[in-house]
Amino acid sequence: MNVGVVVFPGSNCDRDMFHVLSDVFHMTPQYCWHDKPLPENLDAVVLPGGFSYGDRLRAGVIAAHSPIIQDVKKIAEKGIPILGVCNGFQILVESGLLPGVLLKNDSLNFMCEWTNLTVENNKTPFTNKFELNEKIPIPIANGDGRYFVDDETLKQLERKNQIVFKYDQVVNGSSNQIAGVCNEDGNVVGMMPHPERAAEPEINPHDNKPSSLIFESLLQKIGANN
Amino acid sequence: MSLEPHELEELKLKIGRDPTSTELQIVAAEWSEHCSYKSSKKHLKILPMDGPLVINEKGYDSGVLDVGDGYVVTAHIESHNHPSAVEPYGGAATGVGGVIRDILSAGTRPIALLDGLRFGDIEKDQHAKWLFKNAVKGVADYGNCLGIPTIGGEVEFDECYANYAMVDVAAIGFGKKENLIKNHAKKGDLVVLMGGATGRDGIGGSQFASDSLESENRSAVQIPDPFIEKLIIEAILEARNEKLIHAMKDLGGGGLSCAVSETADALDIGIEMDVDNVHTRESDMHSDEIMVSESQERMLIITDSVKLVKFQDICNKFRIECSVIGHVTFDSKMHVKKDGKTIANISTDIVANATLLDLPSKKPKYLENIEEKKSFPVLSDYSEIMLKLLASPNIASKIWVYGQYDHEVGIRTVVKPGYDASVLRLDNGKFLSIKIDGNPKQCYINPREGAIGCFEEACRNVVCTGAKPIGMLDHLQFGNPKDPEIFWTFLESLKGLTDFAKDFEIPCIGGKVSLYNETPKGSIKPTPVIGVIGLIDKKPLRIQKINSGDCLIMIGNTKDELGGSEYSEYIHKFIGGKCPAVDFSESKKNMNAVLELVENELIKSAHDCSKGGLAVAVSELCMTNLVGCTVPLDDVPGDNLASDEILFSESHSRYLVTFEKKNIQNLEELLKKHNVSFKTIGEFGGESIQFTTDSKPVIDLSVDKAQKTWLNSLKEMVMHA
Amino acid sequence: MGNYRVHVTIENKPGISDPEGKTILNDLVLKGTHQNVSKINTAKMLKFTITENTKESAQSKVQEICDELRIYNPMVSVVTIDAFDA
Amino acid sequence: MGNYRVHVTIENKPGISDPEGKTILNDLVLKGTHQNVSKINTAKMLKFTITENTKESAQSKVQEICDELRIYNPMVSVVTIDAFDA
Ligand SMILES: Nc1ncnc2c1ncn2[C@@H]1O[C@H](COP(=O)(O)OP(=O)(O)O)[C@@H](O)[C@H]1O
Ligand SMILES: [Mg+2]
Repeated sequence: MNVGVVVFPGSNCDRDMFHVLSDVFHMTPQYCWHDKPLPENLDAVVLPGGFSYGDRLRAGVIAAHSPIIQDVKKIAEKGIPILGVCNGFQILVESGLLPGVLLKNDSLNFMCEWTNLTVENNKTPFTNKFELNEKIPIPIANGDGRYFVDDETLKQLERKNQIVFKYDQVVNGSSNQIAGVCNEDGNVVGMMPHPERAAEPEINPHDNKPSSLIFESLLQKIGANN
Repeated sequence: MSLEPHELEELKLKIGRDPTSTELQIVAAEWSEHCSYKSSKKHLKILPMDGPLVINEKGYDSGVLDVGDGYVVTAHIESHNHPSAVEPYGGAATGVGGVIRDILSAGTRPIALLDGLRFGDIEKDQHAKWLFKNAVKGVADYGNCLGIPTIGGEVEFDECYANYAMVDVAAIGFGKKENLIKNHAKKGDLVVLMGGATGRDGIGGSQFASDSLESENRSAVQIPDPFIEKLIIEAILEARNEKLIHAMKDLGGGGLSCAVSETADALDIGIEMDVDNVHTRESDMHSDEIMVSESQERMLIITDSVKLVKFQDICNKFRIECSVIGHVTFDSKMHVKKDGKTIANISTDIVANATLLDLPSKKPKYLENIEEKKSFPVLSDYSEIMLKLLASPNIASKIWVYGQYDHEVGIRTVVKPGYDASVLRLDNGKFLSIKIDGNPKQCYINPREGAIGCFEEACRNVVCTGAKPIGMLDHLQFGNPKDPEIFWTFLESLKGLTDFAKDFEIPCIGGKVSLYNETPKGSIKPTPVIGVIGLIDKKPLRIQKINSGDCLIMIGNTKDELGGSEYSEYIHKFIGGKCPAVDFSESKKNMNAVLELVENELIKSAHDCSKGGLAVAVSELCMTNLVGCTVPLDDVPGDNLASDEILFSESHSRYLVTFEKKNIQNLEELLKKHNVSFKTIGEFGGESIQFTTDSKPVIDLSVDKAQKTWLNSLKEMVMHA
Repeated sequence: MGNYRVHVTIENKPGISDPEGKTILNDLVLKGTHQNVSKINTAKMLKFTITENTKESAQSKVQEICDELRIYNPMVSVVTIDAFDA
Repeated sequence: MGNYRVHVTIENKPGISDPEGKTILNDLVLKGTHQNVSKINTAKMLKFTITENTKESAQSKVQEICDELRIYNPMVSVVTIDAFDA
């Protein structure tokens, strides 16, 4: 199960993601440096969190112009599962792979805290093992995590079932408390919270099983594909 | 930047001629207090620096501890007080950057940060608020961007820091022992400067840190660039893995002058360099400026010409500039050229070893009667005072601060900020527990006992997680050492720390001295900040939620020690009274007892009693678990104390442990075996925090109300004028 | 060919909230004694130095860069571009 | 009394580095096809709407607010203040 972990200058959750993919869920991750072409044989791609290019200009915008994103776009069209977490989500949004934009949190501050998500769509490659409306205790850590779309796009997202996760409470001012969305085909998913920080009991003070399901969903999906 | 007249004479005598202007600049930077420790070095030698786990190598800027299975932990602490006082955002951020590069220099990956922040009275002083807010943002922006979790720290406000800022940062590193940089060099090796371009920012910074702060008009500010620091970290670690680095040092205070001379001195080599090879930001920089610029995010690397090629490839990959600025010689000289012409050529041991001073000291007058006790009016109800304390800036929850710090990145943080010490998991299955503590109010009243108290408090916090203290970092921050009274307080603190370290066999693995911390109103209070690192071989205490019916035991005696307490100072505006003193044997017994309780999995949580005393410590348990508790004051171990003393005295060596009732017998047996003073003082339940005497409440507060006040107070203070 | 300075000002589209401007206004300015300020909006500015034939071409070149590289996000922001002689 | 718009532009003092501008230039603009850009500096802007008697008093009032509330730190930044009729 080959999973590409895309690394940009300034990515900083790449090693965490790698650890969880390989040591906890026994996949075969490989780092993909931003200025090299994406390897051919990937079953899935993860864009981890961090501060690509120091979040300069706007979080994710400089990374979105990397050559590797062109490759990501190509395999996205083929239906290969792609997950962007935190800065990875911001990059997906800035590159047009996902709708919407991530703005500065309402608090104007970086926020690092645990929160609860509700699963709104259990048809994606990262949520197929969830029940609808299942809860996930999970941490967020971002300064620009306020997901914003205009009303019309919001209606569309709802109609096309593109809202994947919502916060249980008002956390940062996101439109409709959206925490994660997918593309129309459902194979590209972006989320602000960090599942890789919640998948092991040792570091999860609440319950690590729900976050684990995100990775187990992927295993199930790839297993079914192969 | 300049030498004092007698230092200039001494320099002339040592080199037998007049120094060149470049030599003058280099020596002035290196002989500054900040770089040379000239006032403190003689005395620092008393601290015990060795221990079974300590690894000593030449040229390390951080302490190294062997944590077994081929792994090491590194640690260091620094402050950035002067820069933060004029530019809190950049000063705090570059403070984080500097200490991280010390960790990196040893060849270890930085895995955690802790920050200690101190400012004036934010309730009254708008400027203090501005400093605080921006310093927090500086730490957050820098650490978060690097992906190094800030897992703990402390925040304190005291009028002695009016118009000033104390920003201490401790950093922890982790790596394989075999990857430690061995710091060696042979003749012909190349000297490489990598990282950001050298600019005019921060010129004279170390001198600046050694002067008292007279005016805002010092242009020593440094602009933080965490993005380039992140690239440097990854590039260096990659180069380390490829074994491309012979020796390495970060550029800090004194810039190239200090890095080059200290490296050469430590490795017993000479270095010849050309300033024209340094990559600069502005084309018109004078060679002296290049030598003393304190531009951030730079590292000095020694390698050889074969490895250089690979090293440059790595720098290219990360788009970091690097330039070969010189090479290693064997004449033990620091030889600086420009356009092929010598502009400085001077023995490194002269540069790197300023003449150490033995400054006079004298017990300060203010201490004569300061510990005289003052009794405060006895009240029948302390609820209002209690609420006021919970809302006070020093006691209110610091969640507004650590909530802005990514404390989870790296996925090592097992115990997160908000409790006592934070705990990290290591790759060998062990755990590391870390806390920093300071207490200037107590150190002011009794510099010796106060410093010991900080040390013991940090130990206590670490012990509460189940960790055994294995190393200490000290950061000694005082005013002008040339004032004998101030210097006396420095020596007393140092002696106290030494006694405790020796008695408890906790080696000092690193530290820093910061002097000349003077505000427009005079010297700061003595502010030693102590970091303690603890190791857990098996399992850390997994903090469990306290429920109704669970019980509370207090270990340790409460004493008549209100001096320097928040109750005295915040409520009664009284500075003085008896300062809490650590009884070494009681302290040791209590630590061992708590460690065994954790190991035997008999308890749900352990919490130390510190700021605000028993009353605040019990409230914290109630507020974080949203459950009430009733504590009869008559049950609290200690003799013959007034209610306010039992409630608010900040006596050391005290722990609150919570547990399920069914464990009570095992617990009591174990505690008796350890021969500690303890008592079951309460049972959890209900919705209010209650303290009683003769069954009558002296405090009765709704948990809900207390919690809201405690959680939101600091944020309210910062956000609203 | 000459050097031109081109200023790019990026600000929120009307209708998109600006919490930062609001906070500066409410928590800082209005808390003080300055009641006559009725609004604060924040914007970000990039100052380009560019070599072009004319001021007009400098301006249109920078506009092109802004659109192509998404210097601003058209979903939420608008840009104003002003060129000056260097 | 009238309404005035007052623009406050905050930027780093000359000689002080601007890491953000540098990254935008090197990692975004110069990586594309736009080699004729030689420099990018970033600045922050606050746009005030204020009621005052004259444009001049609007301008000096805003300057006063900026200094008093430490909207910028004179150690690192310079401000330019421009007033316009609303
Ligand atoms: N500046 C800070 N940065 C990060 N964490 C902090 C900071 N200040 C306080 N904390 C965290 O808040 C909690 C309480 O801190 P403190 O009141 O200093 O504890 P204690 O009284 O046990 O020393 C700790 O977990 C501490 O690490
Ligand atoms: Mg504590």
